[in-house]
Order: sequence, then C-alpha cells, then structure tokens
Amino acid sequence: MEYVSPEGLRIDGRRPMEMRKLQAEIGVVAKADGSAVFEMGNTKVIAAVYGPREVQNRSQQLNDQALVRCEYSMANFSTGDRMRKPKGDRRSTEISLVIRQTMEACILTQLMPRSQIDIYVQVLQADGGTRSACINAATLALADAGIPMRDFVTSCSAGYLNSTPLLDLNYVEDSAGGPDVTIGILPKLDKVTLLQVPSDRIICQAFFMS
Amino acid sequence: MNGLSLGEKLFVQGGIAQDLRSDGRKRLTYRPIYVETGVIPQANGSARVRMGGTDVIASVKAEIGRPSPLQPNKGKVSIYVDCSPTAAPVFEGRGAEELSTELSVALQRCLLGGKSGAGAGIDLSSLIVVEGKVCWDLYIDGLVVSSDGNLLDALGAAIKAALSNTGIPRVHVAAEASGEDQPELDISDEEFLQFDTSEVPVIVTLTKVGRHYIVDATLDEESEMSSALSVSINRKGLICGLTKRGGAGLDPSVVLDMISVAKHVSEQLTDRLDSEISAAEAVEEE
Amino acid sequence: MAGGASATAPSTYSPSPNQKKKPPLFKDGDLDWVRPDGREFHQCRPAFFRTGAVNAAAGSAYAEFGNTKVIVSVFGPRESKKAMMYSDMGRLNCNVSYTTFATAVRGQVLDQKESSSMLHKALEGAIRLETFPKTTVDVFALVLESGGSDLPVVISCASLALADAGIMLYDLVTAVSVSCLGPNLVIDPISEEESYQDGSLMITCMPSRYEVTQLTITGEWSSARINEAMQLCLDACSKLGKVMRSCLKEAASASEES
Amino acid sequence: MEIDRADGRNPNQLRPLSCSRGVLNRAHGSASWAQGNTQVLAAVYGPKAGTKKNENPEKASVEVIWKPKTGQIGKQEKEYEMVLKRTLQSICILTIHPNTTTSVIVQVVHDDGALLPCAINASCAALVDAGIPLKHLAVAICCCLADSGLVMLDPTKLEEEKMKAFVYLVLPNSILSVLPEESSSVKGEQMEQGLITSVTHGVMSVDDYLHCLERGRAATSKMSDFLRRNLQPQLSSDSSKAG
Amino acid sequence: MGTPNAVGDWSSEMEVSAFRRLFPLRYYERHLSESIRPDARPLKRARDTIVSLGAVASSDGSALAKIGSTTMLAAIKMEVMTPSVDSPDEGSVAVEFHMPPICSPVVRPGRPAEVAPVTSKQLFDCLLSSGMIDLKELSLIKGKAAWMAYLDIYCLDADGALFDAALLSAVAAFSHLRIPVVSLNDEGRMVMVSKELEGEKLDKEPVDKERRKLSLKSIPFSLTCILHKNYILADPTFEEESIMETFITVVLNSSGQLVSLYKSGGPVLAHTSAIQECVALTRQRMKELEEIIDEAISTMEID
Repeated sequence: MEYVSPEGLRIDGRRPMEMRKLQAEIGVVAKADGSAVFEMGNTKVIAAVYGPREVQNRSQQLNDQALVRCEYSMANFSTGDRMRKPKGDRRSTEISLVIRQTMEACILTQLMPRSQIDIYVQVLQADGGTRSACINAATLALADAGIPMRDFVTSCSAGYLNSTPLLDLNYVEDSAGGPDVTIGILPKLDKVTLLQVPSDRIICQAFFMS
Repeated sequence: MNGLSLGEKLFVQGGIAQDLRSDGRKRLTYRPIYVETGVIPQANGSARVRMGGTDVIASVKAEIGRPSPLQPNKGKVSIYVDCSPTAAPVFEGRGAEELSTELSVALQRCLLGGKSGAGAGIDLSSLIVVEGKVCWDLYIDGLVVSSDGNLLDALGAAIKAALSNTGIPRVHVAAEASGEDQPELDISDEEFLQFDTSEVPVIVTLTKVGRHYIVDATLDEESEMSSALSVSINRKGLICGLTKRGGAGLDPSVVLDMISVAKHVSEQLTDRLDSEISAAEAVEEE
Repeated sequence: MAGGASATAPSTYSPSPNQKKKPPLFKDGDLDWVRPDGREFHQCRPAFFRTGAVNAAAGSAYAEFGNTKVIVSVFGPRESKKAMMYSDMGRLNCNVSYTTFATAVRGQVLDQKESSSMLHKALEGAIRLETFPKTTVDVFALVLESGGSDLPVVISCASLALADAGIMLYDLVTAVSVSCLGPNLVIDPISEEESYQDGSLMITCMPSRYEVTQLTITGEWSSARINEAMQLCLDACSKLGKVMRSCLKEAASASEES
Repeated sequence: MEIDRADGRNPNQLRPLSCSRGVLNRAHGSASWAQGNTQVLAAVYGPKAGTKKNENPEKASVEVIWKPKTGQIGKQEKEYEMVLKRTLQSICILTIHPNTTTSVIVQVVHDDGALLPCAINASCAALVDAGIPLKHLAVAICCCLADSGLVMLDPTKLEEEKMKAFVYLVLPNSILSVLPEESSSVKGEQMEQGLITSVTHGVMSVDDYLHCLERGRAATSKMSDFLRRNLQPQLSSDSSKAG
Repeated sequence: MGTPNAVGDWSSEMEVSAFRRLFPLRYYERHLSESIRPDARPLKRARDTIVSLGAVASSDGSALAKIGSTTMLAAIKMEVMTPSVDSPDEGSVAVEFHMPPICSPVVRPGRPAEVAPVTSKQLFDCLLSSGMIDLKELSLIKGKAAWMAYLDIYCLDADGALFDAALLSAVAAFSHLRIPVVSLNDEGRMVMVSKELEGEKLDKEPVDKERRKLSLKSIPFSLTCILHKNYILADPTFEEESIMETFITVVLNSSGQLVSLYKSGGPVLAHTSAIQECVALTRQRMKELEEIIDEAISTMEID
C-alpha cells in the first residue's frame, strides 16, 4: 500500500512532517481538581486530575514524596469496532504505567510528601497516537490542577513508511507495520523523558533524524 | 459518598423545603441542558449532553447480526453504561461496576419495553433486514465523563439525541437465499435511514428529600435523598418504565403522586429536549 | 488417568422439544384465554414457606410457589469482610445465585448481579441497620428451580430468613409481580407467561406499614393501569404477609414446645 | 506369577532414586526428587509472617502451590494440592511458629507415573532443607495392582494406565522422631506402621488393599534409608560450617 | 465427674455451652470416654438419613439426601454429544459439586470453596470406577450421538461428612434417572419426542420406545470416620470435623469391593486394625443405605 503519494502527500492529505490539527480545552470536568480535553485530529482524550489529597491506601504512602497514580481506560465506542474489554487488560496496564512514569518524572513530587495525585485518562476516540495524546492531556490537566511541575511534557509519535519519516501517525499508518517511536520531551529543559520503540519493528538509524 | 457537613446538609434540606435550592432553582426546574450531536464520528450516531456539572456521551453503533429465534422479526438493542474514573476517583478499577450496572439496567428497563417488545421506545421491527436471518444489532454505549447528579436523566437524554443523530446504512439484499444460507448483503455507504425518535421516552427522576420531591438533583442533593423514582414517559404521556432507588419505603399514594408529577414535568422536558436536539443537528450540519 | 476424561468436556446440546413452532401463549382478542396452569388472572399460586431450612446459617427459609423453589440463608451479624471503614450503621450484603438445573436448558445465564442488587434495595429499607454497627449481615439466596416470579419469591423468602435469624426488622417485606399480557393483568406469573409479557410491574412492600420499598415497571402503561396493578399487588402482598407471619408463629411455638 | 515389566524390574523393585537439595538459590529450602523419569522440584518459602484468613492463628499454616508441567491447573492438580497440603501439615510441628505461613511450591518437571508420591518425597526433602521443624519424615510410594492380583511398586505412567487399580501411600519414618518414646507406639503397633495418607484409584478387594499396604511398608523402609542417607552428609557439612 | 486438671478447676463454675466453646477438645474427650457423643449418638452410629427422589422437576433425574442436617440436592440433566473417537459407543458423565454460599458460613460469594473441585473429582472417580454405570447404556447412535449426563450436586446445608451425603445423593439421582425419548431430525440433531405427539405418526422412529432407566450395578456407598486417639467416630458433624482433624473415608460398592480408601494427612496415623474397623463400619452402613435407597425407590413407584 502507498502511504505517501508521489506528490509527497499522506493518506489524510498531510505532508510527512505535518502534525494533525491540535485542539485543547481545560476545566472540562466540574468535580475534578484539574482536567483537560486534548484532540489530535480524530484522536480525542480526556484527562482528570484529583489531588494532591490524602493517601487512600495507607500502605502505599511515601514519606518523602507524593504518590502518583494513573489509570488509562478506553471508551467502548472509541475504536472502529465496538469492543467490550474488561478493564485492566495488559495494554491498558502498560499504558497506565508509561503515563505514570512520564508524569511522575516531571511533577515535583518531593514538595508534596505523604499525599496522592490521581491521573485518570479516558480515551473517547482512538485514531493513532493515543499514548501521546494522553500524555499531553495529562500535562494540561496537571497544570490546570496547579500541581508544581519541572516543565511541561509534550509527546508525539513518528514512524517510517515508504522510505519517508512521518510525523504524528494516524491509525492506518500506525497499523501499517512500519517502525514507529513515541517521544516525550521537556521542551524548556530540552530533555527526553520518554522514548518507546516497539521491539517487533526494525528501525533504521536515519529514522532518528526526525 | 459526598461528605457534607451538618450545616451544609441543613442548607440543602432547608432550601428544598422553601422551594429555593442552593443554585437558585425551584424544586421542579431543570438545569440548562446543552446538547451536542455527532461528537463521535466513528459511531453511527452520537451525542453529548451536559446539565450543569454532569457531562455524558452516548454513542450508537449498528452491526449486522442474526435475530433471535424467539423474535425473528425484530432487531436487537443492547444498552451499556460505563462510568469513567475521570468523573470521580471512586470509579477507578472495578469501583464503577455497581453504578454502571444499575444505570444500564435502569436504562434498559426505561427504553426497551417489555419482554415481548411492547412499549419499546425504539421500534425494533424497523431494524430487521431479512426476517429470521439478518437484522441490525444496535449497541448503545453511554459514558459518564463528569458527574454532578441526575445521571440517569442525562443518559436518557443523550441516548435520545444520539438515536435521532443515527443513520443506519441502507442494505440491499442481493438475492433471496434459500434454506439455511445467509443472504448476500450489499451495505450502502451513501444512503442512510434515519430513526424515528418521536416515540423514545424521556426519563424524569424525582428525588425525595424530606417531604418534597425535586427534579434534576445535584450530587449534594442526591446525598440527602431518602428515595428516588425514575420514570420514563413518552410523548403520549404513557409510562414506559420505572425504577425506584433508595431503600426507604414510600406510601403507595405518594408513589402515584410522584408519577403524576413526573408526567407533568416530562411534557416540558420533552419539548425542551426536542428543540435542543434539532438546534444541535442544525449546528452540526453547518 | 481416570480424571482426564472430564477435563476436556465435548460440546453438548440439549435436545430441543421438537421443531414445530409453538403457538403463541396469548393471541390478541382471545377472550376465553386461560392461564397455562388454570389459575384465574388475579389468583396467586399457593405459597409454601418454612423457616430453619439450613442449620449452618443463623437464619434461613425455604419458599415454594408452584415450580419456583428458593432457599435463603442469613449469616451474621458478623465481622465485615474487607477492612472497611468504621460505620455506625450495619451493612447488608446480598447475593442471588441459580443452580445449573434451575432453568429448562442447563446453565442458562441469568442476570444474578441485577437480582442481587434488587434484593438489596428491597430489603435495606426494612432492616434496622443501626442495631448492628460495624458488622455485616449476609443474605444469600439460591434459586433451586426457576418457575417464574423468581425475584419476588426470593425477596419474600429473604425477609422471612432475616426474621428467623433474629435480625431487627421494621416489618416483613413481601413482593409480588404482575404481568401485562395484552389487555389482561395476571398476577404472580409463571416463566412461560413472563417470556411473553408486554410489561411487568413488581412491588415489594412492608404490609403492616403499608409502604413500598421497591417498585419496578417495564413496558408501556397508563396511569390508571399502574394504579390498578399496584392495588392488585398490594392486596396480594398483605395476604402473603399473613401467610409468612403464621409461618413464623408456627416455628416459634414449635420451638417453645420442644 | 512373574509379569515382565517393560523396564525389566521385578515387581518389588523401585526405579532408581535421586535427590538433590538446595537446588534453588532464592528459596529457603528446595529439593529435586526423581524416581526414574518422574521428576519433581519443590521449593519452600517461610515461615512467613501471618496466616491466610480463616486459618487458626495459634498454629502455623502450610500452603501448597502445584505447578503442572504445562497448561492450567485443573481438578486433578487441585486434589494433589489438597492431599499434599494435608500430608505436610500432619508432619510439620505447627505449634512452634504460630501465625506463620510456609509456602511449598511444587513444579512438575516430568511425569512418568507415581507423580504424587514423588511430589510428597520432594516436598519432604525441601522442608528439611528449609529447616522447618518436623515431627518425622514421611515417605510416599505408589503400589499398583494388576488384574491377576499381583502388586507392583513404583509404576511408570504406562503401567499405571494398564493396571486395574493403584494406591498412593504415605508412611512415617520415625526413627529420628523428636516425639517422646512412649508415644511412638500405639497399642503395640509401631509408629512407622501407621498410615499418614492413602489415596486409591480403581476397584480392588479389601484384602488386595491390605496386601498393597504391606508391600508398601516394606518398600518405604528402603526409601527411608535412602532419604536419610541423602540428608545426613549435608547436615554434617552444615553443622561444620556453622561451627 | 470432673477429673482434677487445669481445666477441671474452672469447669465446675462454667456453663456447659461456654466450656464447649472454650475447650472443645476436652469437652469432646470427656464425652468419648463415656462412649457417647454430644448429640447422644454412640461413637460408631451414623446420623439419621433421608433420601427422597424427584426433588427437581426440571431435571431428568434428581434426589435430595440428608444425613443429619447435611443436605445435598443432586440433579441430572441429559444432553446430547458426539462421542469420542476412542469410544464411539459410549456416553459420558460429568460431575460438578457446588458449595453455594447458603450452605455454610465459611463460603462467601465469589470465592468458591477450596474443597468443591476436589470433591467433584473424587465423586467422579468413585462413580465411574465403581462400575455402577455402564457407559454403553448412554449411547444413542454409535459414533454419532451419545448422552452426556451432567450431574450437579448442590450442598444446601453443610454439617460434616459432605462426601458421604454427596455420593448418596448422586447415587440416588442416578437411580431416579429416566432417559428422555428422542429421535433424529433432518438436520442430524436429536429432538425430544413430546408427549402430545406420541400418539401421532412420527416422521422418524425414536431411538428408544419409552423413557429408559439405567441398570445400576455395584453401587458405591461411603462412610467417613474420624480417628482420634484410639477412638473411631463414624459420620462426623461439622463441629467434630473442625476439632478432630483426622478423617478416613472408605467407599465400598455393593459387590463388596473397595472403591476408594481416602485419608489425607491428619495428626493421627491409621493402623491396619483401624483401617479394618473402618471398612467393617462401612459394610454395616452400606446395608443401611441400600435399604434407604430401595425404600425411596419403592415409595416413588407407588406414587
């Protein structure tokens, strides 16, 4: 299949280095301490942050820093095929962990010892790049909640198809089987906090140029 | 659930007794309702409904299926509600299961009619493609994104809006297959059938606090309820389903009175919802 | 090894009762229609109750309405299961399950979760939860045979079991349902009637206090019809209450004698 | 009366035994036990603080986890788990470490008949390796009954399938028992004559069963010797290390 | 009659029920020394046993068995399966033993009792290896269709000796079993021949002419005994089982053969003399149980 036309346009009409349309809104969940909707093209996620608050499960309490928790869930209608998956399948658990680790690294947890911050991410629509969208939404929600952070985390994915590096893959491009990478960076500090490369795909070095 | 102080409790109760609730509403006034349709492009129909701090999304997906042998001339509809942990931390993990099932069951009771299919808000026989062999299965999914009370009414409204937004592809049956074979189908990408949603009932929940009942209770008000009655009423004023919540007993005459109040309220609500839905549809088409 | 054979059970099916289509139970306009078991429309099945069916439990009851047979055991008040927070009110925990042979086809899935939550909601208003703070009362029901109106029978039987266990109640809880079949309202429907019903109404109430603890309606109803059906149910509930009360009295006098 | 066994053994002959202890680094005690091709690995963790709910807080509890060679745990394995647990509970001195749990994890390496007895022997050796206080050792054996009434010991899988019945027996090995002298005999019957566990499969006459029991007893004394010999050198080397 | 010991000092001032709870073992041992049990039974007597057949109308065979207050409800449902290639002319039996939360304070919903799957397997082994059922009788059409008998046993009240009661109810359910009359339809599936149609002409001959019974041979019966010191207590209650922890279950079939001798651990070792005594007790018990079952069958046939 051709993912990049001879004119250099992608399936959805973008240039290889072009992002999808970004849209964000904060304060969407009334009862949450911080919340945000983040859209990247058709991918749409909601993040809500509760905390810092008292640690619910005493045995998990940390005395020198805040406890950061994260739960990722997908709405039944978020994918093309209707799915009924039980909560807490392997993929969700893995993404929850990735988001938690990424956000934990940028929150100034040592300022809030013996407290707990919960990040809930709900995918409303999935069209590739849900990981990145979740991280971006979580960042906005944390900022909305006024939680002290080192820097914003921004995340985006990229892939390599038809000998062309492509930025911000959609679902069709993501499932094409080419190599892809998800990167999260702290832009002001100019540091990478997240770098994920699925191991089943081969990557060539040129790819990292993106 | 919602920890209120004694003072706050008295404030909520007192306000209701004096017909001036803490957000300035009267007992039988709804919060403003915002409807947005077509929010999930991948679904056949979808809508988002907001009432104050309550925010829900409903989506309708249609899939080709086989009718049940008991009712060969009817399609199937299933309703499932999920509560996102974004709405409240207690919904984390399996925490939402109980509430989700309760809401799903209540919605099924209110929208799907009796066992024989009588009184269903959705005309199941319109979902049949080939009798006994092919029908549409409608999957209605509700998602609670943010919760500030009165979830059932909001979900009912969202489902009504999503259904009126739903287009089901026209199916051409290639050739009448004989015997046991499934007929070949050609599902159109362009032609869609619109649903008739005038029969879809609205749900009105009356929450009893003290001696009075209120509509569209917020989370704070719900925490003070002794019991609540959710009545689903269609345009003809017929009751299509009823669910009681809360353990406290009610005198049968009070039940009947609540039903008649709900009926009265439903007339206004139906009109308001219909105009909101058509307004939202107009926005979407622009 | 001998056990190996049972490990991989082959797929089986229950032989269906002949392919010929069953005539519908009720045809519109059929005025001489009689109920499958010959009852009148407003006649309940004979109710049989017995307390003390399970010795291992703190209280228990067995109920039999026609083919519907249930056992309910009550345990406690006892220590709450999980490390729950302090509560000055007692907790009620309900569970309803079915035997695999309860239905005509083996292991047909019935919504046990919903029944459990309905049982909880029907009973909680009648129990004086404040009399056993920090502890839990478990009410477990097993439907031995499902012959229609299962949930109402379970609820009535459970309140009897609670009384047998000596849990403080405001009143017994009795439950009755009616089915709407065309123009007729039939009380205490059997499974066959339930599967053809156009609508149903179930009331659980405390007969002496004349209070409704739980009410569900499905199908399309006019207010007048709801009124009629509720009256029908409430009458039946108060009669059922008397039967249950006399069952308790009998058990009490029997235990005094021995 | 002679029946040829596929591996040329005579009916009373056991397959070669082998046992090595301390095979796992992380476990508090471990042992690998093989009877011919049947091999089981047992690991012991504990005593760990706390018991599972509903257990007696005044006694230690033993927990057994059975890991089959492949696949999921089924009813058969559940039964093995329960028999093993009850058997081990009866040889451990549970009152020494009240309110603790000792976990025994049994991994089947290969099943070629007499699996449960092999697992019991492995667990017993692993408990010794972990230093869990025991009343006495236990030795397990499988006796097989042919249609002719002939009793064969320690069958292979093939033999197990061919036989009309078989019996798993667990008997104590009490010579090193820590119990006081007089309690080791009951009504003149020696303690090592008493049966800890018996599990049977298939139909047999009562006399056949008693016959099996007799043969089993005779064979276990040989196995006890093996077990003890196997445990002793390490014990002495342990004590020399400690000294 | 208090013997002077540490407990004896208090026992004079203590109520019997309190003593029973605080020092259960001593309470029992005092009874045992007088050769009587707290429920007034001699040591080697089983509790009153009742069997009634046909308790579940919706099943093909069912029975309720009560030993003391231990209650078991067993029901068999017959379904059709394709027989396995190895045994094309044999049907099959599946046994499931359930302990629903109603039966005992120990079982909670969502956490099935540990013993349930083990008891299921032991029941299955005993029923099949005893030779009670000839699986060939469950065949319908060789290689094509055979019966699968699903036997579900529910424990309604757990008060000790669960296995004995479960086995008794299972045996009784099989003796009550009537195999439904079926015929093969055009699609190769078996369908029921309903009563109304029996008079009419059938398109296909039914496989059997009438509802058939299974011929049961060598029926297994069991007895569980507690070994405590030198005492043997037959048919223990739940209380006895939780105080004295060594049980031995003997299963004999009606041809006098040993189907199972099960003892798993326990602080008391079983010596040959004790084993022989348990077997003898089971023999006696078997006679009682055979009579009870025969009586249940005959009362059913009169009805």
